[in-house]
Formats: sequence, structure tokens, C-alpha cells
Amino acid sequence: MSAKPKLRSVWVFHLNTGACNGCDIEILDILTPFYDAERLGVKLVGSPRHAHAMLVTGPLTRQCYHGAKKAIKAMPPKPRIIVVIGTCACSGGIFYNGYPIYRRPESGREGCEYPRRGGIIELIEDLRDEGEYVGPVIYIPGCPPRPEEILYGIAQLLGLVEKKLEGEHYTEEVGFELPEAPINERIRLTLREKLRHVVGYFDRDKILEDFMELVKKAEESEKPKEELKKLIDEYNAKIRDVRISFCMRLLENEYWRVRDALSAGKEFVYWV
Amino acid sequence: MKYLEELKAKFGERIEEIKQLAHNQWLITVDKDILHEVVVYFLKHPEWKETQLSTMVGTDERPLRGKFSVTYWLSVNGNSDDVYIGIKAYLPADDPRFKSVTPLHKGANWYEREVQDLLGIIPEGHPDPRKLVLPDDWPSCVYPLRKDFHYSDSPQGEKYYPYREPPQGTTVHPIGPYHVALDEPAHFRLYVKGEEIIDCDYRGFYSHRGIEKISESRLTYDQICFIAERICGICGFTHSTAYCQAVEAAGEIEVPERALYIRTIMLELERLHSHLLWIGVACHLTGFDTGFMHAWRLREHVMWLCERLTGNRKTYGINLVGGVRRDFLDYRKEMIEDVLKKLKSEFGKLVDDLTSTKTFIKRCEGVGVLPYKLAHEWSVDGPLGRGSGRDFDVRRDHPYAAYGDLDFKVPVYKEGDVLARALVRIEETWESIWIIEQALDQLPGGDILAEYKEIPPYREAIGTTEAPRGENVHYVMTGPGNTVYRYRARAATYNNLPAVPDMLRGYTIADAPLIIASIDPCYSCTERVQIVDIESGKVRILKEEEFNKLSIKASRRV
Amino acid sequence: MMEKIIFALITVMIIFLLPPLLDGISRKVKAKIQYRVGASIFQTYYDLQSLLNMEPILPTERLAFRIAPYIAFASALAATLVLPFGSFVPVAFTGDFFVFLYVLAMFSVAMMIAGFSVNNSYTNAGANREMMLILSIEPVLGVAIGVFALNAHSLSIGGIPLNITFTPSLILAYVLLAYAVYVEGGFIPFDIAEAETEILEGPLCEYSGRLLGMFKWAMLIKRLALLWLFVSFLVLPIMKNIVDITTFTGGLATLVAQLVVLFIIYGIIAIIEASNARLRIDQAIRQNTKVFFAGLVVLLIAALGW
Amino acid sequence: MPVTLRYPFTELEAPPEYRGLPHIDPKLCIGCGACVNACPPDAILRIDDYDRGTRKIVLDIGRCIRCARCEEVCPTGAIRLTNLFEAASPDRRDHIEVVELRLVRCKVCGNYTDFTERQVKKALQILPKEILEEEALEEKVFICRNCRRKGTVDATINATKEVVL
Amino acid sequence: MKELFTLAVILYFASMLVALIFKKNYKLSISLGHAFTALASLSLLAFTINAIPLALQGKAIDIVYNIGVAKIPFHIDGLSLILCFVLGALGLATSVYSPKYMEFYEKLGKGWLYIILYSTFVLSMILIVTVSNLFWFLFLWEVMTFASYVLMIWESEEEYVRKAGWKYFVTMHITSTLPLVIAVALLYAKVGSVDGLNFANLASLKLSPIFYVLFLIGFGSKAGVVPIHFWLPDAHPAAPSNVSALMSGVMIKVAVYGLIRTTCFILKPDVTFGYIVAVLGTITLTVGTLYALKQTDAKRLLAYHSVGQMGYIWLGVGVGIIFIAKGGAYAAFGAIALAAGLFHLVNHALFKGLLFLSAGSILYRTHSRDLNSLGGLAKLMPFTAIFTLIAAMSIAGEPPFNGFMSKWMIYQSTFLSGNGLLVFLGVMALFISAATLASFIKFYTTAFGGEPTKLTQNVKEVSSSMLIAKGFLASLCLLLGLVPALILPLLLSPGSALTDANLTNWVTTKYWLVMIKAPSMPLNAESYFNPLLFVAVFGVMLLGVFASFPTNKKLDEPWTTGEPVKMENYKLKAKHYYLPFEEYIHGLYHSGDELNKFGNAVKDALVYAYLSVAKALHRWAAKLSGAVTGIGKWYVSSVKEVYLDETALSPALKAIKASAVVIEELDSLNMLFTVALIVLAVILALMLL
Repeated sequence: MSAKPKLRSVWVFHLNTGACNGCDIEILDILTPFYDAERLGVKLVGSPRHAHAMLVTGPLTRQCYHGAKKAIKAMPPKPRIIVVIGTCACSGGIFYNGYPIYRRPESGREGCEYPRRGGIIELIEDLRDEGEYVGPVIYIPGCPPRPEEILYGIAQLLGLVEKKLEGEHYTEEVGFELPEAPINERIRLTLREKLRHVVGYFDRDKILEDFMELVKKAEESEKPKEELKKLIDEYNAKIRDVRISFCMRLLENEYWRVRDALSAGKEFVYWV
Repeated sequence: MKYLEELKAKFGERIEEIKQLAHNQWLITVDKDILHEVVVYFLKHPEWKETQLSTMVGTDERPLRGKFSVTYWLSVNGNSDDVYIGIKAYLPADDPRFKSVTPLHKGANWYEREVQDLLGIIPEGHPDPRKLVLPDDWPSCVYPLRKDFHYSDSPQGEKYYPYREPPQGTTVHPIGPYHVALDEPAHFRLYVKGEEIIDCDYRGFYSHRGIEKISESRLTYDQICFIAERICGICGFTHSTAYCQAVEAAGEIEVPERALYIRTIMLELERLHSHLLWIGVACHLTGFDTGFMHAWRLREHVMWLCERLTGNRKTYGINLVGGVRRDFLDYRKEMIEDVLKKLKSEFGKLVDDLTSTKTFIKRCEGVGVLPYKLAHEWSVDGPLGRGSGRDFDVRRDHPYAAYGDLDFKVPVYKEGDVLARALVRIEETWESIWIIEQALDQLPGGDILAEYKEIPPYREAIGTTEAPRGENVHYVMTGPGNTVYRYRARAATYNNLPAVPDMLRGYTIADAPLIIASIDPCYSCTERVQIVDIESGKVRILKEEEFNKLSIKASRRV
Repeated sequence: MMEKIIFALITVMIIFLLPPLLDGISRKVKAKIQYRVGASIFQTYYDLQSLLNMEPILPTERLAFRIAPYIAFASALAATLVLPFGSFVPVAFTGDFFVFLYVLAMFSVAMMIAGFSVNNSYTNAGANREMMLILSIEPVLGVAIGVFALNAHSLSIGGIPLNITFTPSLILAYVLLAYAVYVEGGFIPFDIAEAETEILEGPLCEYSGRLLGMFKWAMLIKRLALLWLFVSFLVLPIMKNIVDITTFTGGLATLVAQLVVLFIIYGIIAIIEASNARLRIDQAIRQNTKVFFAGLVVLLIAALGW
Repeated sequence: MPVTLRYPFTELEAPPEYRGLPHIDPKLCIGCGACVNACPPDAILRIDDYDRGTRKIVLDIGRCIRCARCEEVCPTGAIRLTNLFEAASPDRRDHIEVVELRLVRCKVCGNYTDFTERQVKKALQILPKEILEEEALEEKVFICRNCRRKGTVDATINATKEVVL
Repeated sequence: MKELFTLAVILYFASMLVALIFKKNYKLSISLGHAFTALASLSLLAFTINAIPLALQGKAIDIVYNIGVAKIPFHIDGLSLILCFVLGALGLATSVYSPKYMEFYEKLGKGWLYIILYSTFVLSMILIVTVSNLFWFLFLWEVMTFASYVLMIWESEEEYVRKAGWKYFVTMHITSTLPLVIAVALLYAKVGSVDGLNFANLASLKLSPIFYVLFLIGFGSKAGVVPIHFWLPDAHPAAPSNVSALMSGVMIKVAVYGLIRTTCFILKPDVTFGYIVAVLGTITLTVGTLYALKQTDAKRLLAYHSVGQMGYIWLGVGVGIIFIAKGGAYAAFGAIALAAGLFHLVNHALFKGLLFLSAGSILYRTHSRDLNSLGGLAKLMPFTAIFTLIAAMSIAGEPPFNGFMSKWMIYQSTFLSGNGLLVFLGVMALFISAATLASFIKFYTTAFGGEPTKLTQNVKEVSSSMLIAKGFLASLCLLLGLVPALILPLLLSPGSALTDANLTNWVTTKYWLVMIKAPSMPLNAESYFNPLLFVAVFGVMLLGVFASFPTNKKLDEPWTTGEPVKMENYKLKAKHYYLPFEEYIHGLYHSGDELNKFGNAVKDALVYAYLSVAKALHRWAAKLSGAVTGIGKWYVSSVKEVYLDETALSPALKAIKASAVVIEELDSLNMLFTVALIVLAVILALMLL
């Protein structure tokens, strides 16, 4: 953090190659008071001639390709840094193989290669083939990346921070664990799916966990149904959130319903 | 619909079919020779003052019926009736032509060029039949939205430039695609005399990413929500909402009320940050960076709020067909209230600052005037239309989500200049805050995501929302096997952009960025994309002749 | 002699190194107004250093385009050299106001010729605007000089401030001069020629690397020259009553006073810049003309001897 | 009164609700490929190598649009969107996360099947014990599709497949 | 010394002779003719340089030519020498330049006639500025007008040239010759003899103020002072460029000479008159230059600038007259102001001549003077570009060129005058200086900047003789700017002749320094400028930065924001330069146009009247020549084509007759010609009476 920056002044030109605007707005956002990229010496300039670096967004549509090429060629011969912002520019994003997206013939349009191809790298490789110098490239994925993430990328470029991510390759050696839930896995999955419709995928796991905790406690007692009801009342009184209380009640009903159905031996299959 | 009777009386048998698609959507099938007459009949109907050409959809229905079809969708605004009318005509597969509406109504210009580009349906008598959507190096006679075109093919053609010769004695002043005042690529070719703009040519669709095709082939219903959101990075949520509404209408899915309210709140939050963004950008373009910084500083609070509510600052990703993916727990509601409180006090200050900066007002006043008549002819939308005296708002005229239960004003100004548009946006910001407060108070309980079994194939519907820039219209024709048969997204800017040359004419190149920005353009919205299906895995690049042959053969087969 | 050398050294420092610092301070002030931390006050040095190390890319073979930055730089420097730093004038090839103005104008001439010698409607528009701005501000400047000349019976930069008598018209002439200096300096709302969001920094649009660095530096020096002129006019008449300017310490004190006033004025300018939008060229011309006509009234007052 | 955040000169954590970088927990992943099917931008790949008998689930953060559909459909909660966001890197390979799992070798023909050992384990966990005895299942589960088609069609195994996929 | 002057005169006559001898060969006649005129100019220059020391001592050279019927007296003092210098320098440059340039007009033929007219034109001007008898002055004045008229309509098959010719000729006769004739007639009535019209004699008379008015109108209209400037922008561009250079460079200066000569030396300097001259000058410079701002025709632009720059000269002269007339402490200041005006006169001759020659070079190579369609010539004609740039910077008044020095002196003389009105005039001059800069940046960059256009892509640099001529003028521009002291003493001499003040206290003209003091100026507050030191400092810094920051030459096409634009369409058109500013002051242009319309109506009426008179005279002449009709007819039938210019050189009667015969074809031109002859005859008659 205290490292002396390699570059103290980075003038950037913003090159949108068909992005949805999200990344572009975030680029503007890093200039605003909360992020203030000017601290790092970043300045958004109006002409590629002034730029040290090109901030590229977008999946590189064919219509943009020619202009983007011109823009990079219009930069001073060095350093020509390319800052690739957003998933689209990194790899084509969700649009990666639509018909208007530019891909080098050798990149193909579909396939299982990884890292996934697409985005601005296609243009950079074309330029390098033509003998144009293109400087270092830094990728900042995200859809869109948070302003902090862009700042982080730029700080990395300036040598202020180190990169944190490493490619990972896990094999079976890491071991496998099949988490054991306190309740029957099938019931859990059913409840989980039900919760998705009530509070959504994000909050469901936490609520379900709490619920299972209570169920586990309740199952240990003699009258699980009454016990569970009591526990849930206590829990709701503590958490004081209308929605979570609602879910708990719902889960309680569902739990008993599914469990009864299961134990009655009825065919019960859930699907994702 | 009493007007249908009138219509029947007028055109008689040539009206082939009238059916109701959803509670407010009617589809009228007519003979292709009277298509333009019927469209203009509605557009110029004296009792429907603000009737608007909402969208136009061309569909390759050859696998179904052996025909192409075009449908003009009109929205009837400013009237107590909440009606959308689709006027459809089938065109023969071997000779898909129809009479162009553009000579009678300018607003149809782009729609017709688009179907010509993407489907090879030719609008006869179109005044400007240049290529609109496809890349300049796209081969002719290859129509990507036809069903025999594979979505990931990308045939190479010869690069050419479609620009008009500049008028005698003028200089070309190109703005874009890479101009600092444009966040997105778009090419305004201004023909100038010194500083004064004489004429303007526009080449957009740099951000054409083929979303519609991708959606029709690679993606499933739920996945399309996410690509619809990425139509635009600012108003993406209105797009995904409009898409979901279209599918929900087509599939007759009942959306839980709580989901509707959550959508409403998010839509208004989006409007808040979008309008604050616009105010900032307008300041930035006139060199008033302090205004830019303060507007965006306020906006940042909304962005943070959205991040905490949905998990992302702008691509909220919480819409699914049938509802939303995240709930508003109580602490989230409190966060919204806090942010609103902050906004209310600081936004007032910001507006005061802006209006007391004389140089800024001077730059906005009397610039880029779009008179009411032109606004109507171009069918412009949203704050642009309201700044020119058009009194409409999808939220009020065709209530969706929870807007029917909420109370709000629709600001309208008659001046039609940049300042009027700014004032409309400022007032809308206040209204949005008010709407969110109401919605929070009334937030009902229950589920947030509907459960549905299957969406029946080949049903049509449209979904509309009022984006910060105007009306978004998404048309969906459902298809078999969890995919969409035809998806058509129309963003507000699609209607607004063609009017820009009229607004630019006579002003100076110093005003140009501001005028262009004053419609709050969103090129990526306008230019969408089309995609959807994964596995084939092999690279297919065909020579042009080969491809042309192929498509000809294919059309013969169908 | 020693004193001269000391002054010369200080002067060289001021001319070369102060302008970027002033710009840095101005940026800092603006950042504070915008609730930002802002760049370090040395940021402009970093910018210039990195630009000057960069190889440029040229859009045209025109020699005029290539040497314009050098001419601009040399003229901005040359103009600065005739200003009084304390009592020290670095190279007194002239003491005259008009020579100063015309030498400074060579900066703009270089910029305009460069802007016009590329086929690019952005640089052309920028050069065009620059010229129109000069056209509209020149009469205002002329009136200000006229009042000073009427008052002090001199056109010498050193002579005017030492020989003026304070009259109402003179105060108004200061206002006119301040306005003219502000406009010529190209500060917002008069940065019309280098408007970034409209015409991509106008004449500088096609410059890159080293050449751009030269131009930016030259522009900052030009601003310093203009402001220093104004500051001298402001400070010298006051200081001459307090200290004996011709002595070493007196000169030094005056120089310090000049610097202090310069910093204050730069700060004020930063605040004005931060709270204004850019004008359109026609609005600027209109406004400058209004000021000119007001100036004529001042001239009339001065001619009547008030 | 600048409001500027100290970042990047300090650490900063995104809010817990943030949908940040996706991460596959290699201990939990069973290689079922539900996420692969759900992923709109095809950021997650399933690459089966029948020669070496491995299945690679490849996650490319540089292609991910952070929609969290994978998290929503993952049956084991292995893939999750963390609230980390600092993914910038000069090398695209840093954005790749690969989980390489063993495929089941068919007990009949000896070829590799198109499901992983972990998938089988998970299936066995879900399947109600009442329905089939474990031993019988174990025998039949480790058989590839071809061989199975040749042999008697076992309804329960079909059910297994359905459950897993 | 006198011999040198005589030699020059003889050489001019010799050139006519040579041209006549080699009449058949266009090229040869022109080359030889110009060789002689070049020699003549050289000898004139030599004479000037030799005569300067004398003039500085306040002495004059008196020469008398006895041509039989009359004696023509010449009196050459400092004022005359200034003009002689200009004539010598510019004459030399055009003589070197023309042989090549006139190839452009080869298809028109008649090289010999051109040489004769050229020599007549230049010689008449030399004699005008040296002759010391008002009668001969007037006679030569008419000869000059006539010669310049015929040269001007050299391309008379062009409609616009003929129109401009008319306008010029009629205007000159009515507004310039007529007042002068009246003035001379009045004076003649007073003195009673041709010899009595000698300047020295006239100066001793006490004359009424009416003469100020007559001379002001007479010389003002020739000098193109507003409001009688309208002929000038039409006339100068119509002529071949070398002639334009002479017309703009010298001919209109001769009018200034006439003004100073008559109103300061014959009449007494007068304060009110000075104010009138200064205000007229300011109006002229404002109107002329602001109109020039709008022009896109290269030569028309230059012609409008001639109007504008004449305003500067008049402003300087006017201020000079005011203060010389005031006398006392201000007398010396007045002399400086007069010198400033005269300095600008010299400078304007040099750079405007150079500019016209450059415009001629462009025309010669591209056959176009439309700035809208030119471009990129700097690459193709590098030397022309550099010389044009020097001239443009000179006229725009950028240091260290000569234009700056004279403008600077004019500013000094206005701003330091302590007079509110004059300061205001100075402010206007300063403003217009910026407008001049604007205009010449446009001139230079549209023609030379940018990339070559369709029109210019195959252009080559002009031949070396043309370049030498331009280089000569360019180096003079630079030299006089760097070392103004070379000429300043001479420029100050008319002023010191008019005043008794000792100028050494007020102006220092060392080689390296010009320092000016004004009355009531405090100590140590003098205005001074040291051009050499400036150039040294500037040059050192320029080379310094150039050496410390060298650049490579990596090329790219201009940045078009991504989409290609044809280079031709990507450049501001000349007509769109400064459009918002022009729109802002369109009120001026508009009222100017209205006035112009009104003026045109008046002019048309005058022309009509003039032509009616001319026709009548013409008929009268035709009757008179009835006796020689036969000869005329024979002449016409034996010579296939009869042109006006050919007839011009036949004996008068024959010419009248011949024109009578071809009246159907060349109606108006011949009438004008007749009038010219008749005016001359009237002048002669008046004198002889």
C-alpha cells in the first residue's frame, strides 16, 4: 500500500466497443467524489492522442471494431496500456457469440477453450499481427465491476497493490464432504425450493439453517410439534423481522406437511 | 373498444381478425395492403391525441404458417382507455413486402428499416432505405433474424460506409463513435458551417449485440431476464421488468403482489439514479464539473442502496419470470428510508445550486428545441416528449407493477428545450421519491416468486414500462421447449434518437453534445442484441455467395 | 551582482516550476469544492513529466504543426521575461505593454496555426474559437491599457504601476484588466477554445506525448505571465509606498508580496472556475462586447480626468 | 470535507449482500453441471475427458456476469457468489477456477461414464432409503448409459438420473 | 547621383523600346523589358540609398528636365525618397517576378504592350513622387490612373474584370481627378502660370481651407479611404498579381504622399484636419479589415486589407498632423507619429507586395484563388509558404517583423497622446490588429495548411525567379523589423522638416533599440523595444526547447473520432472561419451592404451621366476626326483585330477614329478611353490657357 507508484499520471481514453453502458457509467463514477480516481493521477481525456491508457468496455461488436482499431492506432506509440473493464470486454460476456460480435477466425465462435475467448483481446491480437505495438493489458472483470474494483485494477497497474486472485485448479485431492443436514435431505431440498419463492435464493439458506437448528432442538424433545412452535415464537420475538417470522411459520407448516407425506410413503420427488 | 366498430365499418372485410391478447392488448390482423392505412388511422385518430407508435415487430413465422408477419403496436395514451393495439399483417414468404408507413408517420422510419435489415421484409416506398442495424461489413441478403440463420454465424461482407455526401460547402464534424461526450459509441455526422449545424446524419447500432437472436436461440425464459437487463446498464431493470411482464402476460402467470411492489420500488430507485446521472452529465458537458460531482455524489447513495438491496449496483438481477429473486427484509426497508431522507434534503440543495448558476442555465435555455408537432411526428417518448408538451406516462396511462395503487404527478413542460427536459427530470425525481415512500408504506406480504408449470407456446404479448428515458416495449412470442420464439425489445431511445437531427439543426457544435445528451440517449438499449443456444461447438464461417445461396434455398424450402 | 544572480535564480524557478504547482493548487481547490480529496498538488508535474517522456504521434507532416509547441513555449517564456519580479526584470528586451501582449499573442498564433494546419474539424473549431475569443477580448484589453496610459502617461510595464495616481477610472481599469486577463487565460467559463467535452480540447486534440506536454506547460506559463502582469500592477503601486523597491530587500519583499497575491488570485480563480459552466462562443463574444462598451465609458471618465 | 473513500489505500469489504466473485467450493461440488445449464453467458463449462476419466467444471470469472443463477440452482451449495470483488489481473488465467472430478468407470464395459463419483454419492444421499436397498443400487449405479440401455432398464436408476440432473 | 535617377528614367523608356522591338516574341519582349525595368529599379534604389544622407541633413535634390515644350522640375527630399525606396524595392521584386508569372497570360498575347504599360505605370509613379510642380503632378497622376486601368483590365474578356475596370475608372475620375483638377484650376487661377504651380511657390501663398477638402477627397479616394474605398477591393484583384502588388503596394501610397505633400508642405498642418485624417483612418482600418475578415477570395481578401492597412497609415499621419500642428512640446511627438505612419507605408508596400506575389504564385500554379478549395500547399510549395507566412505575420503585426514595429509606433503615438479620443482610436487599431491576424491566419492556413485537396494535389513549387523576388521582399520585411533603425531616420526626416524640434531627445533609433518618449512621461517609463535582443532570446529558447525535447516523425491520419471522413470534408472551409463573430457584427456588414446598395445606385447614376458625357464627347471627337476617317477605315480593314490598347498607342486622332469605327464592339471601353484622353487634353488646355 505504501509502495511507490510506477506511474504517477495515467491519462485514459474511454473506448466503448458496444457495452451496455453499465461499465461506462462506472468509469465515470470513479471520477466522482467517493472514489476520485484523480488521486491516482487518472484523468479522462477526450482524444486517444493524449492517452496513456485505453479503458475498454464492451464485447467488441463488428461495427465498433474498425473505429476501435483506429482509436488504438491513434494513441502515442507507447505506452498504449489497455485496461479491459467489464466481463464483456474481458471475454465477450453474455453476448460472446452473437452474430454481430467480432471474433478472429482462429478464435472460433463456440467451443470449450478456457480462459474463454472474446472481447477486446481479439482486436489486440489483430493489431499485434499487424505489427502495431500494444502495451500491457489488465483485465478487470465484473458486470459491471464496482468502482472500487476498477480503482483496484488501476492501482494494480500503478504498482500500488498486488493482485489477489490466482487461477485455481482443484482435483479430487481436496477431498469431498457431503454435508449432513439435521433433517432429511429430501425435506431440506423441498423446503429450500419453497423458500426460494418466498424470500428468494439469497436469504433462504440463512433462514433455513436457523430453522433446522430449531427443528433439531425440537426433534430432541418429546412433543416436537409444540416444541417447534414454541421455539419459533421465541426466535421470532428475538429477530423482530416480519418477513423472517413469516418464513419461519411457513417453514413450520411445510416441514410437518412434507415429513408426514414422506413418512406416509407417498412418492415425493422434487425437482430443481 | 368502441373504436373497433368504427374500424370495422371503415375497412370492412379486409380486417381479418380481432382478438384480445391480454386485458389491455388487442391484436387486429389486417390485409397487408391496408396495413399502413389502419396504422395511420389510429395514429391520427382525433380522439386519441397522444397515440404513439410503440413498437413494430417483424416475425419469421415460416416454420409456423409459411409466412412472415409484421405487427405495429400502438399505445393509446392520454386517454382514459388503457389500450395497446397491435396491427398485424401476414406477408407471403417468397415476396415479403408491405407498404411503408414512414411517408405518413416519420416515427416508423427506424422500425421499417430494422425489419428490412434483420428479416429481409421490405417496406415499399420507404424514403431512406439504408442499412440501419447490421454492421457495415455485413453481407447483403443475409437476414439474421430469420429462423434459418444460426445465431452464432457471422458472415463477412464488404466494408462500406453508408453516409450521404455532405451538403455543398459544409464541413463534416463527426461526433463519435469515440467522443468524450458520448459514453457509448454512436456516430453523429454533423454537417457544419463553422460552428453551425446544417444537417446531421446518424449511424448508430454500434452496440448492436444481437440480443434478440441470442434470446430466441441460446437462452431460456429465465436466462433472458439477465440478458434483457444487460440491454442497458442504466435502465436495465425496466427492460427485464418489461420482458417479464410480456412473458407473464403471454403465459398468464399471476405475479405475487409483493413482487410487484418490489419491482416498483426498484424501478423508481433506478429512475432516481438515472435522473441524477443525467443531471450530472449535463453539467459535465457544459464544463460545470462541480454540478457533475455533486449530482453523482448523491447518486452514489442510491447506488449503494441498490447494491445492498439486490446485490449489484445496477444490474440488479432480481427479476425472474413470475416475480423477483430477493425479498425486502425489514432492515432493507429501513435503509431505503434513510437514503430517501438524505436525498430529499440534498437534492433540493443541488437543484438550487444548478438553477443559481447562470452560466449553466444560459447553456440550456432555448437550446435544442423540439416543438410539440415534431415531437408527435417522431413519436418521441419520456421526458423528451413531456418536455415538449406531450402529456403521457406509461405508469399513469397503462399502470403496470404496482403503479395503479400509487399516486403521483406527471410533469409536463411546453418549451421543448434542454432546460424543459432538465426540469421534467428534476420534478420526476421528486415524484420518484414520493412513489417509493408510498410503496414502502403499502408493501404487502406473501410470496415473491410465482410458481408456474409451463408457458404455452406461440402466444404473443407485450410488456411495457416507463423507463427513465421513456416507454420500453418488449414483445414476446412464446415458443416450444422453454425458449422464446420471437423476442423484440424496444427502448425509449429508439423512438427518441431519430428526432435528434431535427433538434440539432441550426444550433452549434458547442450545443451538440448537450442536445444529444438531453434526450438521455442510451444507445445500447436502442441497439440491443439477439442470442440463445450453446452446444453446437463448431465454427461456421461461410462465404457470402454460399450463404446467400443457403438462405435462398432455405426460404424456398420453408 | 550577487543580488542579481539570486533574483535570476528565483525568477527562473518561478517561471518554470511555479505554473504547474499553481495548477496543482487550483485542482486541489476545485476538488475540495467538489467534496473530493483530489490529486496531489504536484500532480501537474507528474503529468508533464510523463507527457514529456512520451514519443508523440503526428497527424500531419506540416512543419508548422510540429514546431508550434516550441514556438508557443518560447513565446510564453519570452513574455514572462519582461515582467518585473520585485524590481528585477530578467531580460529587458522591452518594457512595453504592447510588446508583451504581442509576444504573448504568438502563443495563440502558434496554437491557431497548428490547429488549422491539420485536417480535423475539432482542432479547426478550437483554433477558430481561440481567434474569436481574442478578437472579442482585445478591445477590452486595449481600453484597460488606454486608461492606464492616460493615467500614468506611460506604456511601460514597470513604469505604469510606479506612476499611477488612484482615480475612480483607474479602479475600473483594474477591473477591466482583471476581466481581460481572466478571459485570455482561458479559465472556465472562457475555456471555450480548449473545451474538452465539446471539441476534445480543440487545437490540442491532435497533439500527443512530448508536443502536448510542451503545449500544456506553455499554456500554464502563459497563464502565469498574464496573472503576474496583473499581480504586478496590483502589488507594485502599494509596495512602492512601503519599501524601496530598488533595494535588494525591498525587491525581495515585493517579490514575496507578488507571490502571495498570485496564490490568492489563483485560489479565487479556482473557485470561480468551479462554480461556472462553460459559455458558448457567441455568448462569450456578446459578454465581452458588453464589457467593452462599459470600458468605453471608463475611458470617457478617464479622458475627463477622473 | 472530502467524502472520498480511502480505498485502494485501505482494505475495503463489499456489503454482505453483494454478488461478487463466484467461487466453487471444491469440497462440495459434485460436478452435476446444473450451474452449467443455468449460466446465461456460458461462463461455466463442463469438460468431460473420457480418456483420463475426469470431468472438469471450469469457472471463468472473466466471463461471469454475476447473476447468481448458479448459486440458485446448485443442489449442494458448492458454488456461491462471495462478496469479494478484487479480480483485476493482467493475466486472464488468474480468472479461471477448475474443479477436476473423477468420472465413474463403468463396471461392465470399463469405459468412463458421463457422471462423477460424487454425483452418485449425492444421489444416494437423496434417494429415500426405503425405496431401494443400498447394495443393489451400488451395483447398478456404476454402469454407463450404453451398457445400461443394453441391460434391463432400471426405473430407479432413471429416477436417480432425474434427481441429479 | 542625379545621373542615377536619370538613368532609371531612361531605363524605363528603354524597356518600352526593347519591348516594341521584340514585339513578335511574347516571352522575349517581356523578359527583356523586365530586365530593363529591373535595372531601372536597381538604379533607383542606388539613387535612393545615395541620397539618404543628404535628406537626413535636410537637403533636397533638385533636377530639371527640359523636354522642349516645357521644363519639368523635380525636388527630391526625404518624403520623396521614402516613396522612391518603396518603388525601387517593389519595382525590383515585380520585375524579377513578372517574366515567369506573365507566362500565365501568354494566351492573351501582346507582351510588348504590357511592358510599355508597366513601365509607364511605374515611371509615372516615380515621377509623381519626385516632381515639384502641381501641374505635372496632375498630368502624371492621370497617366498613372490610365496606365493602371489598362493593366488592370488585362484579362478583359472576364466579365468581372471589365466591371471592376469601369468602377475603377469612373470613380477615379469623379472622386480623384475631378477634385484635383478643380484644386489645380483654382490655384492656377491664383498664380497664373504653370511655373507658378511649383510647390515652393505655392507654399508661400496663403490658401483657403477649401483646398484641404479638395485634396482630402482627391487623395483619399485614390488611397481607398472609407467611404470611397468601394472600388479598391474590386480593382486590385482584377489585375494580374504583379500589377496588384504594385497597385496595392505603391499606387495607393502615392496618394498618401500626395496628401502629405499638399496638406503639410504646401498648406500648413492643421489640427482639425489632422483629427479628420486620423478618424477617417480609424474608420477605414476598421471597416476595411472587418470586411476583409469575411473574404474567401485570396486577392480580394488582400485588397480589403489594403484598405484596412491604409487606415493605419492614415491614422499615423493624422496623429502626426495633429501634433505637428499643435507644435510646442508635442511637435516632436507629432513627427514620431508621422514617421510611424510612413513606416507603416513602407512596410505595407513590402508585405502587401509580397502577399500579392504569393497569391499570384498560388494562382499561377493552381489556377484558383478561392481559399475554400485550396489546401496543403505548405507541403508542395514550401518556400512560398514560408515567405507567405513571413508576410502574413508582418501584416498581422507579430514581432519581430516590420509590421509590428510600425504598428507599435502607431500605438505609442496614440496611447501616449494623453487624449481620450486618440486613445480610443488606438484601441480600435489594436482590436483591428487582432482582426488582421485572424484574417491572415485564415489566409495562410486555408491555402497552405492541412492536406492537399483535389485541386492542389499535383502542384509544384514556382520557379526560382519568382521565389527570389519573394525572398527579397521577405528578407526586407524581416530586416526592417529587426533593425528598424536602418530606415527610421529617413522616416523621421519629413517630420523634422516640418517641425523645429530636436528629435534626438524624444526618440532613440540605435540599431538595436527603438525608444520613444512622450510629453509628460515620467522618468524611466519610456517605451522601448529591442528587436534584436528579443530575437536572440526567443531564438535561444526555441532552439533550447527544440534540442531538449526532440520528436520523432511517426505519422497517423487525423483522429476522426472513429469513423472515416474524407480529408477534404474534414477541414473548416475558409468561408466558415470566424462565423459566429461575423454573425455577431453582422449589423456592420448589413449596414455596409445597405450603404453599398445606395452607393451603387449613386455610382450607376454617375456612370450613366459620365457615359452620356463620354458619348457626346466621343461623337464630337468622331466628327472632328471625320477628315481622317478614310485612314481609320483603312487601318481597321488592314489590321485584323483592333484592340483598345493597340489604338491607345496610335496617334491620338487615329485612336479616336479607330475607336469610332469599332464602337459597336467595344462601346464602353472606348468611350472611357476617349474620356481619359479628353481629360488629359482638358488639363493641358487649362494649363496652357
